[in-house]
Amino acid sequence: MTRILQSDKLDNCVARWREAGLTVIGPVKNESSSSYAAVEKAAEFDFSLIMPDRSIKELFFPQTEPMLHYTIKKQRIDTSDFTPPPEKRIIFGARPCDASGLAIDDPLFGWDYKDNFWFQRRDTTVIVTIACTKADDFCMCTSLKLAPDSTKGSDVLLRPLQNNKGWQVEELTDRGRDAFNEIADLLQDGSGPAAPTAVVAEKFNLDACVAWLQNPENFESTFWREISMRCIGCASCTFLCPTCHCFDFQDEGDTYSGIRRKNWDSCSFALFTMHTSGHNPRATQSARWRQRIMHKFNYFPGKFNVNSCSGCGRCSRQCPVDMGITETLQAISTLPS
Amino acid sequence: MTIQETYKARVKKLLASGTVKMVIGYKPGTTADRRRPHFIRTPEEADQLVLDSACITNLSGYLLSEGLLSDEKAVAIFLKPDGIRSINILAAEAQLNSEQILILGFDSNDNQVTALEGEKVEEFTTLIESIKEQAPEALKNPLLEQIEGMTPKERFAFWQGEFSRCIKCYACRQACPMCYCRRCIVDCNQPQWVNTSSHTLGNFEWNIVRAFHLSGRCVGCGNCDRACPVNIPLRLINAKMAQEVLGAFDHFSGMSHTQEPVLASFKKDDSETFIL
Amino acid sequence: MNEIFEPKIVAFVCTYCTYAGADLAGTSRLKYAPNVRIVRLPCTGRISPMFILKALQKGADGVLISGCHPGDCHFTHGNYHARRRWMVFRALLEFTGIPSERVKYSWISAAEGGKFADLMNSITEDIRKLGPFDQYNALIKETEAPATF
Amino acid sequence: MKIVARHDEAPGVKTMRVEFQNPTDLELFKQRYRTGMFGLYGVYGEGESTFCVASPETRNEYIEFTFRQSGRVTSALANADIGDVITFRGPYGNRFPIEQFYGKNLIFVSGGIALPPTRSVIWSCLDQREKFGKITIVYGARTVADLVYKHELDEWGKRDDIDLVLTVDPGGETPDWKHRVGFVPTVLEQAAPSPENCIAVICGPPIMIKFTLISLKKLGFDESNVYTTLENRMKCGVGKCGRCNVGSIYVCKEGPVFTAAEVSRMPQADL
Repeated sequence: MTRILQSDKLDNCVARWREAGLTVIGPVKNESSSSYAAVEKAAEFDFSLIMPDRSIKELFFPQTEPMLHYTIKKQRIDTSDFTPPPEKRIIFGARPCDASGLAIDDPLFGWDYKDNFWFQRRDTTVIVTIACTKADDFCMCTSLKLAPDSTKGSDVLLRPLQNNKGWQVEELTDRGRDAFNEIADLLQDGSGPAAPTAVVAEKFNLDACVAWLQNPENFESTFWREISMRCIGCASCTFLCPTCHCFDFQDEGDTYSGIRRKNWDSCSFALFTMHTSGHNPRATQSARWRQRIMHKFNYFPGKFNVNSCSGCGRCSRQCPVDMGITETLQAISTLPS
Repeated sequence: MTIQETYKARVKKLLASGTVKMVIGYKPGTTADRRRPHFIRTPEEADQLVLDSACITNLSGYLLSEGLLSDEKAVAIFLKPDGIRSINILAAEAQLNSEQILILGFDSNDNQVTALEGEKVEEFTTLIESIKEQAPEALKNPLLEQIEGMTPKERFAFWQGEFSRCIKCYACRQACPMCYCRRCIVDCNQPQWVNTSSHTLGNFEWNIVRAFHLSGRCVGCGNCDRACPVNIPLRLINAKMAQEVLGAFDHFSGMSHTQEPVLASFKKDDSETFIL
Repeated sequence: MNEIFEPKIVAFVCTYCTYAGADLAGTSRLKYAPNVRIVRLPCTGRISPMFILKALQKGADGVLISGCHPGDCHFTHGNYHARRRWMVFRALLEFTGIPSERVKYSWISAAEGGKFADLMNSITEDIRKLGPFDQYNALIKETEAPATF
Repeated sequence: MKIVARHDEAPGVKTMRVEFQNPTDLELFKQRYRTGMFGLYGVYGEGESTFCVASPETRNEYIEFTFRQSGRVTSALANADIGDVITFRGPYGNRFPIEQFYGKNLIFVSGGIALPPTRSVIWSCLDQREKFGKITIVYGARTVADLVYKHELDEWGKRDDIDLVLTVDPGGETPDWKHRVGFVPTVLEQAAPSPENCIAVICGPPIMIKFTLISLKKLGFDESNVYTTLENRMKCGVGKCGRCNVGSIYVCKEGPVFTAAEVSRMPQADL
């Protein structure tokens, strides 16, 4: 039987979860920018956003994170590791594309060496996704074989009611069930009609694109230079992307003590691959853009069997020069494979 | 004929006659209000050209794309007055030869696009002089004045709040026509002056350094401000510095292609009231 | 709570004038506040604003930049260039909320040992009154803290 | 790890020998380390840099590594002295399948600062010399001064069970240079090793590898008998951070040792 969470009960839910020791996080907009942030009251949520400017990634893989602290003394060096905060969290109102982005990155952080910084956060976070009822010109989840109501990566999926006064609750995992048992008495039995999910037009034929990308002959196609000519080489697409996961280590400190940090890094920076000798395997911006597309739709699925793109469209939405995955793959769809 | 059509015809002519090897302009973007940079190399490609009030990006940074100007062939580029000023600065700082640049000037006011007379950068001097005269008024901004009215503590808190959002994607730097350094100061690590991590301290330092490097050079095109994915009001800090150099040294950036950079020149009687 | 706040002040000075002035202060047995750490550079023209930021980053409560009087520069006009740079950088720091009381500029010649000693005392006193740079220190603290999310 | 010896090889190039301070770490290293693997050497406060382990698996009581001083980390390493402590993370990556080389002739080709990875294979083989056939080493550098491991080159030159061919680029020779002058691929072709029952191990700057592969092909070598190591820029060493990617390969995980056949399947423009 379906249960309903009414909007006016949400504030009670937030309070109840907070009492239970959970940090409640959700889409929040301030004057100029939006992100997933911690809230104290339900009124702080803004569910009217298509999606927050910044992806959910930063809650699991922060832009900068201390890894270890060192102190250097005479004849000895002491180090102590940082660990992610142990607090349990609930993210209420994630978008399905953001939630799937996390699921996409799980195998990457899990293969070979299991990255505790990622998985401890994954294990202590409940993700409550709200299906999208509206989309904009940049949304492209359907082109990635996902949907505005995908359940991938979510613990609970909520479908907005047609009357806009609540959500149908669809519990998907034990973790999600536990979190909603906490507030079981605030839920109602029964099911109102759900609002229709957003219509997201299919923007390109993924299979055709992947086939083109997999053809080694196309690696040095002039297409890459043409499509990336206006790329200015910033990292806003990669940093806002819910699945881009490249990082860098930086030591900050002096010869007595300091901290080694893990920072986001981006394949679109020229220095990303630069060798000591000055040789740069990806010396041009077009080679770097090609790497990004190839990595997402050819290399990553070759290794982990899933495309490294969840179709949120942030790369195109926020690009200073209106580039992005959509445009590139649309252009590829029209090329003969 | 609309201005767009006039320019389209002119672009086709320029390319067909071989006067220029490329025209940098605008074409339609993903949504109705977006325009994309468009690199036109054949008359046919000019069909996509758009020129309207949504064309706001300053395209001059593309002139420094590696190899573009090295063959000494001419390139035409659509520029608003701020873009023309950035050409002057780039020429003054020896980053390009302004002889190679053919300017297709335009300006837009109240959704109306007007053409600007002239092709070579020198021909716009009178225009830029009139902009300079209006600058003290034009640089005014209510939020800027509000910040100036704050106590240092409040100002610090204001910028701390803004900079805490920075993700160090360097879109501001990459979008800026004036940020052409082969190796930016944040990428230099011996020593590492600025923290590359994007904690608030690192962000604070980065944004101060960038604002300083743009002092007296920024033309106020707003590329950085629009590029910022987290909407930090970068334009304010640059406008403030522009006001400062205008007031202190009567320097208005991009006046001519021979203008001395403000921080690479001096007058013996520069103000020094603050020096003990 | 009666502990007196001892500010840490970094002075970037040119070797030809201010450093010689500091030397003179020393050889003249002038006593001045021990809160100042002097970094000697060839010329004020070499003092990049980066140095000021680095000093703040490492927890300085105040910064002093000092060199030859205009016209006295060993390299003829290094200090003229520096003067412009300071003017602009000072405005920038003020606009971003780093109080100008914390970053001071001065001309001290090789003969002005007395001025050097007096200035060190007065700057130390001024910054002691201001107290530690709490806002900046909070940012520094934040970099050492574990992730909150 | 503690630095127990350091040696200047060439201008800006140093070799360090480091020993584990903790016996359990040493045991782990002995269990895991095989010739060809690399590690991340670091100095706290500066960062980490990736170099191969230049000492062979047959001498796994210590680690030797050779590097050129050029950036922040390598400068800090270069300034470290005997007795100083540096960090080591590893060993990571795959290995040279040395037991598959048993009974075969070997030719080592390397250039400049790329001798260290080859050197660890050379010593692995020399320490069990009887298991291999003829061993030829072709090594070149830009100038005589840029040759690394000069003392070992002397030693190898004196041994009669090694055929050592040294060369420097034209213009890099000194008046008393007795060996060859010319680029490595050319000298290799002159030396003309027989591809019969022979394994080639090559390492050098990308441009040298490119032309050496062409030369080896000319000499009749099969791509699957040619081994090389791809020393890409790395940060994490565990297949996450993304910068060592060449095509779908994480060089730090699936490399750095590849056969020329594997390399030829990678996107050439991204090498």
